[in-house]
Amino acid sequence: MTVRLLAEAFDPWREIVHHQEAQSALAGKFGATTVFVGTLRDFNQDRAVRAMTLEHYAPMTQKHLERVAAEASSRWPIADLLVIHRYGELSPNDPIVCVAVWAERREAAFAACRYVIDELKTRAPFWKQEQTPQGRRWVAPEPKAE
Amino acid sequence: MTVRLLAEAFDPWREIVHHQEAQSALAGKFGATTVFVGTLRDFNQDRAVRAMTLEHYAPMTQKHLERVAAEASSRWPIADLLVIHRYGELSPNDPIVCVAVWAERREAAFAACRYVIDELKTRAPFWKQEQTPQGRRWVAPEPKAE
Amino acid sequence: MSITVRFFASVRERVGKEREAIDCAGISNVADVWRQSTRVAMPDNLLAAINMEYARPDQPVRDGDEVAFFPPVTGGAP
Amino acid sequence: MSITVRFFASVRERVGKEREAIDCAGISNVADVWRQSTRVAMPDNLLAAINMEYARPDQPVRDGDEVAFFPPVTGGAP
Repeated sequence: MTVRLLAEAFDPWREIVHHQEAQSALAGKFGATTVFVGTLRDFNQDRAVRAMTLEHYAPMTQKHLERVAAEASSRWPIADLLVIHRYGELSPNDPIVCVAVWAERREAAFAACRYVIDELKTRAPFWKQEQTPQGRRWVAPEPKAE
Repeated sequence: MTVRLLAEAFDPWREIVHHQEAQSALAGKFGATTVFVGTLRDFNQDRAVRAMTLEHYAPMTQKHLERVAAEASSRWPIADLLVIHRYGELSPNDPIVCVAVWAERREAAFAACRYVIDELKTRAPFWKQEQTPQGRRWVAPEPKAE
Repeated sequence: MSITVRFFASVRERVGKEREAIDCAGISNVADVWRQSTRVAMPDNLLAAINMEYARPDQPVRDGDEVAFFPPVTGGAP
Repeated sequence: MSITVRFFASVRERVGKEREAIDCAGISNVADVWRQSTRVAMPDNLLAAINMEYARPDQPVRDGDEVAFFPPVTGGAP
């Protein structure tokens, strides 16, 4: 289980390959990998987005992301979990977050991946500020119901 | 929307990167990418698995995978979809199938990805034969209920 | 005039053939094709397709059709 | 002896400060920290944490604690 916070742009697919290769005990033991990658769009709520600043409460984010990851690991039979979250200055098309789960079977992989991305959105102290042609604005949290 | 059947081993992460780069219209327009990769384990139902042969009914598999992908595209608001499925001789740790979905939001990306992998398992004419220390055996389909 | 019959996976092994052409005389549906080709009644858990579309045993078969028989499918991943 | 108070995102901008140390005299809970630091009552939709654990307004605060105030979080992805 790995949780990383990064100040610089990252390639989620390369990180997944590196992680999987480094975890040699995983080889042959997992049948399902589920990945979620969140990416900065160049629009949001009908406004163009030129850039985004992702502020966070540094050690609290790490702590709560690790807790969410640990909860997912204890609720579902999974073999490994990788969470990477950006902070700082982002440009459109930059990955914001990557959640990857390795498991024997796909039910657990999907459930754990979905759990981590949903929980981190409400519990990890990150705040987005978008730069639009009309100026800077703080992003409002999404409604609870889905 | 792309559906590919491959006789040779493939790297799902590299395929995703290539696909995403080739679809230049996607850049900045998607916020969520969900990926499922199925990989051959070195065990199944308490037996070691040395290799697997994946037989298929060639043009029927392509046709039904494309249909499942088209259904997912029409049911959920997604921007793009990539399905790659192996056939032929596989070794443990080889990717079997990869489903990647690009969408504006994660709900649609998760739902479409899950739909494609679940539907292809019951509708695409593939059959797995495992090579175990006790000989070859055809894999039985998984039970419907989950 | 004939019907192409194909067998896949464990069904192919059990029947002992992969593909054959049978005369369409006296054949009206999928179950008839199976009976003509194997000399036994069509088992319950068998899947069939006509021209690559899933088909029920009582579905009509026409001259020139490709009819395939196979066990439940097991593609995808764990 | 003091309490470290931190403000994040839009709350930081509204309050006009990022971090300060306040005297813990007369302070018993999270809402007291906010009132002491900003001179107004703590708004309803504000989140707070004591030593990086989420805390309610009536939760007790001790000397040496770090108390943070911030708006609802918006990390993750669309």
